[in-house]
Amino acid sequence: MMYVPERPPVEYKGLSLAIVRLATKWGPAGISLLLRFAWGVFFAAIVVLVTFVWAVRRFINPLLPWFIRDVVVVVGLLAFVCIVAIIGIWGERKVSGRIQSRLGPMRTGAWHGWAQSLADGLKFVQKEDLIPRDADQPLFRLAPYVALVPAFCAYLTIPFSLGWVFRESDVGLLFVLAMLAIEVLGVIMAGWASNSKWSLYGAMRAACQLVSYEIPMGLSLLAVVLSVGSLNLIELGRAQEGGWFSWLIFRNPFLFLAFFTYYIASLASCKRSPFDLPEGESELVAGFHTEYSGFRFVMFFFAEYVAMFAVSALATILFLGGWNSPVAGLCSPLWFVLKSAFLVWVQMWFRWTLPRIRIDQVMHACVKYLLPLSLLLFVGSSLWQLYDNRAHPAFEGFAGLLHYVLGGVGLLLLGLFFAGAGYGYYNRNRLVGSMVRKHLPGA
Amino acid sequence: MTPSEIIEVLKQHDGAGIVSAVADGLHPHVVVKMDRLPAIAALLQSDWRLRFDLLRCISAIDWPAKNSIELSYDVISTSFGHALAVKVLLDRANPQVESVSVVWPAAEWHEREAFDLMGVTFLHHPDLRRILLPEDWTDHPLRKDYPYPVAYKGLKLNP
Amino acid sequence: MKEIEFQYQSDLHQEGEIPSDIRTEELTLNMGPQHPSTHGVLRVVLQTDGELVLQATPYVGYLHRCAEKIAEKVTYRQFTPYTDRLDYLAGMNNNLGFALAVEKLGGIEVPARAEYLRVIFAELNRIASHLVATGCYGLDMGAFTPFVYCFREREYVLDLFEAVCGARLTYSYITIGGVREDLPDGWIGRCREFLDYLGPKIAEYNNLLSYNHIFINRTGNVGVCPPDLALAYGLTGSCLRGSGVKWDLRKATPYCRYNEFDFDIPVGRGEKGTVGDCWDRYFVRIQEIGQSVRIIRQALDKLTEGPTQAKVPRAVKLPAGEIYYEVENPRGQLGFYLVSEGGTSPYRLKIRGPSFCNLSVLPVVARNCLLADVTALLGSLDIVMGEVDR
Amino acid sequence: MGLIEGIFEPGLVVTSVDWVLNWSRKRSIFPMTFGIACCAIEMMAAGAARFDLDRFGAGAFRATPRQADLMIVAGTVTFKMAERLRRLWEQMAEPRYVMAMGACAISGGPYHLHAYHVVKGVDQVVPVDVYVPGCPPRPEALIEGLLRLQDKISTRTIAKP
Repeated sequence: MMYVPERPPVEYKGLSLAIVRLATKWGPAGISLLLRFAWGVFFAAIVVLVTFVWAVRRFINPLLPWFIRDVVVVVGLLAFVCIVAIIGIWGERKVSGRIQSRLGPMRTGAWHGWAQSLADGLKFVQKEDLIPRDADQPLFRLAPYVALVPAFCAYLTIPFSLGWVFRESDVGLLFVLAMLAIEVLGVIMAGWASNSKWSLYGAMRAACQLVSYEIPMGLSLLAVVLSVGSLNLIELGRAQEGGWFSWLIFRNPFLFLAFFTYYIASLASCKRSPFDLPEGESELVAGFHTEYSGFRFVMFFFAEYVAMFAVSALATILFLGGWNSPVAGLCSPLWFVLKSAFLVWVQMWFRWTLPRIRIDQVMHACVKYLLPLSLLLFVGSSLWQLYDNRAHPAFEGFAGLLHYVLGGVGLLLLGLFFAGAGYGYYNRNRLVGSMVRKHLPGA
Repeated sequence: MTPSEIIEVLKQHDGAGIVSAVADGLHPHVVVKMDRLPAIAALLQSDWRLRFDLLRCISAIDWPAKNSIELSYDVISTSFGHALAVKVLLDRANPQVESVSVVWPAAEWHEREAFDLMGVTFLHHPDLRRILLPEDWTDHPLRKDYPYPVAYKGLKLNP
Repeated sequence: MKEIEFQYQSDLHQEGEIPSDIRTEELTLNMGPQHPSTHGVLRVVLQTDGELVLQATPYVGYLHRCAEKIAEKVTYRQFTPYTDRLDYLAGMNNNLGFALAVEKLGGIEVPARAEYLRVIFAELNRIASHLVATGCYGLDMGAFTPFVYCFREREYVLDLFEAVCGARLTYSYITIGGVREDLPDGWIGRCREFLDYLGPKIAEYNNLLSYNHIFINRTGNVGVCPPDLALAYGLTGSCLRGSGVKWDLRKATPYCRYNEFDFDIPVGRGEKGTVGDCWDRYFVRIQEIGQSVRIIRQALDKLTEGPTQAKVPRAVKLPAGEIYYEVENPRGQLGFYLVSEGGTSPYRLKIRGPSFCNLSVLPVVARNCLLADVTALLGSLDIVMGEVDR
Repeated sequence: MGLIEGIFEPGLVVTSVDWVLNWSRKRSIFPMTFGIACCAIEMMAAGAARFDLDRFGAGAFRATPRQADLMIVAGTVTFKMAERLRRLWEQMAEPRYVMAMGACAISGGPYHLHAYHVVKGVDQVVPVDVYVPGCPPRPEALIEGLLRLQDKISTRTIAKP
């Protein structure tokens, strides 16, 4: 029970001693670092070599510009995904702080703690790499990658705007859904490999929840696909050109409801509150990543935020007009990012407002309500599509009218939201209480 | 009912089981014989005039001078609002008494605590283990002659 | 004892459900002592069958701080600070209970102003304690925001305490023979301002948590503790009242002039499920906050001028005798069994912690429920480990 | 950080790297959700609205020791609890810090005399970095302790000693 000194530093012997001595004697820290990560350097060299050979072969190929474009776009996407996760994690803490009449991170970085998630990430890189003795080592190491990499791959076919896409694919939607579905494999892997009962509970909850909610999620999206007639995400975005009223969510009442079923199912598939059972802190200590520390944990964290943005991006493209602005004609990737960020923000809003559902209620909500409803919406939308054409002029007129009514309802909802927010902001002294604001740390 | 009335009722039912009774003062109580305790507890709980349904506390007091351990069962009736204490005196060397957890399940934990801290053994208790102290603790600390341990598993008590 | 109808029944144990070549066994899950929803250092060992908890066995004693032994070694006045640390969310009420027990045994009369001040501070602390209970219950249910809101409101109560005694948590303000200090200038105005502020906030909690559909589904019909079971296991305070038993020591055996005040005893009515479920226990606490506000308002009106401390010698000496005295704490009845041999320190002091008895019902109620229901039940019992282990 | 510590000559590059590494460590101290007794309430209050530990980047309370950097021993450690506490500390990943919050964790506090079941100072069980006195310490004191811990972290270096 008494105090045990910390682990002694690593002893260097033989070749490694020579290398370390050489490196430190020569001074520059960089060389020493490189030598310490000799394995990494070795693999990096192989990768560079292979790429170089490939590039040279491409050089005598007329497709070189495309290759360069691919590399640039992939690097850009990676950077974008990292920024999304970093801003998402920081934003989550700021949003939670503001909802809870706190401030959130303020000190890290000069302005409103903007560098908080950078510091978190860098710290976690420095943490000890812990693998429990009884854990299934290969799976334990593999799981974070299985969770993070597919979530990133989903972005390969998500168009940010016309032409702003890595690969335009005719089955883009299916690809994104498939990639998002792989994440559950990583979660189950993590839970199983940790050899901890809490992790196992988290993994089992994740398995039954994520797999079941795939179905209403897919069905809601299929309703959209049927009404446009394409799985190509670019085509789906193109179908919504022409401003607010041509967004697919306002196309017909079934799609209007399908947006909400999709959004609820996407909350569940991202493990967001109120469906955050797999990592529910007050029940399962930290759920499936209970035994993960350091950078592996960060990867799970990253995967969550990357997936959050991905499902929101899907909702934006399929329902909310994608990169099209509410006013016709001004399409820009900025709109796309803005709308998706809004949906991510709503997810955070939910997270800090609602309690958590119980596991049986999660399944009831899916099987008893969401699944039949989305099936109904799918059938309804198909039937609507069948009659909404020139052959049925009367119905077409009715459909057009309803289309504008729905658009009006959407405008009204948005207006009410902003009105409520503005009312709350202007009366913040009265609503929160002047006693509170007087004592807040930033006041 | 006043304490004296309650004691009257008790004496009518089981006059032989009651050693002595104090009806006035701050802590009205009856001292009962050790072997009559379960019967009297059941009577207190079930008699329609008494209805002592809430067992508040079981306190064990060590009296080395009298060479006995005193158990005091404080009960109250939520229907009538009257309160009483029942006491038993146990042999200090071998304190044993019948458990009343059949009558008041609340007694289960109180009795475990008395066993843990005072070393009273309760017969026919469903689960008589130490409750507060670790399982491998050796003595009963609330006894007046408790020797303070020097260390526990390498941790010194007074460093 | 009545058999309780459980909502969840394990289907797995029925004959023929499981193919005979699959071997199943129960999973033993160790919850605590470090677990976010065990409210301190409680350890619960769960026998589980998947998500279904077959049996929950609590293990306590991780915070056994030997208060009863210490009481025999220190004087009466010296023991007052230790009572603060029993139920550390309701230090004022603990002080009050101990002071009353000593005063009753020693025959000490307390001035009228001190009595009213005691009521005011006991009720303010009840508000603070129930706010923590409410907030932490939200946390157990996975809603973080109510927790922060409740702590925000609690800070104002602590400000009021700080103004009179300088401490935020361990007050030792209510001492033997009265209270330690008189009120500072302007305190009553600040207190009234706080009461005015708190009223609308309770409605806010109700909107945010109590009447939240998810919250009701999580707590209604969960952890049902019928009145006879509650009484049998010695539940007191809001847990007993949540089971529909109208029993409050402030009404039944009034102390500190509680009989002069007009207030109601809220009881569980099974509004969102069965009488005695988690929601009832939770909502009784919310209602008690309102009742405490009522009592404090009346006490502030009745507050008379006069001394706040009876003439008690510095070394309190009690005559030989014994007393068992209980007060209504936020968590239930806190009892002190005080035996004096005529010296300056107690011969024996037995403390009845309400949480100790409230917790003992856990293995009975948490049977055949889901894993998430155990946290719901634990949160609704609102235990404080300092008092369970003493 | 056993990998790169103590092998470099001090210099401009090393101190700059030090600054970045220490900056990230001290700006993101994740405490463990581990309240033992009274002090835990003040710890919760420090995380709540008025005091808001999150301002210093230390508001993300992690329930699992694997992801936590700081164990705030908030309360009286008893003999029964001591081995659990030790195990929790062992489960934490390096670099890890321990803060003894309150008189009980520092020395047994009010329970120093007469208590037969209380560990008189948590430094008998785990190495302590920062002691925060008080019974219980105010949330401001806890924040001060956190800032002192940040100072302590910023003195670490990967250079040769």
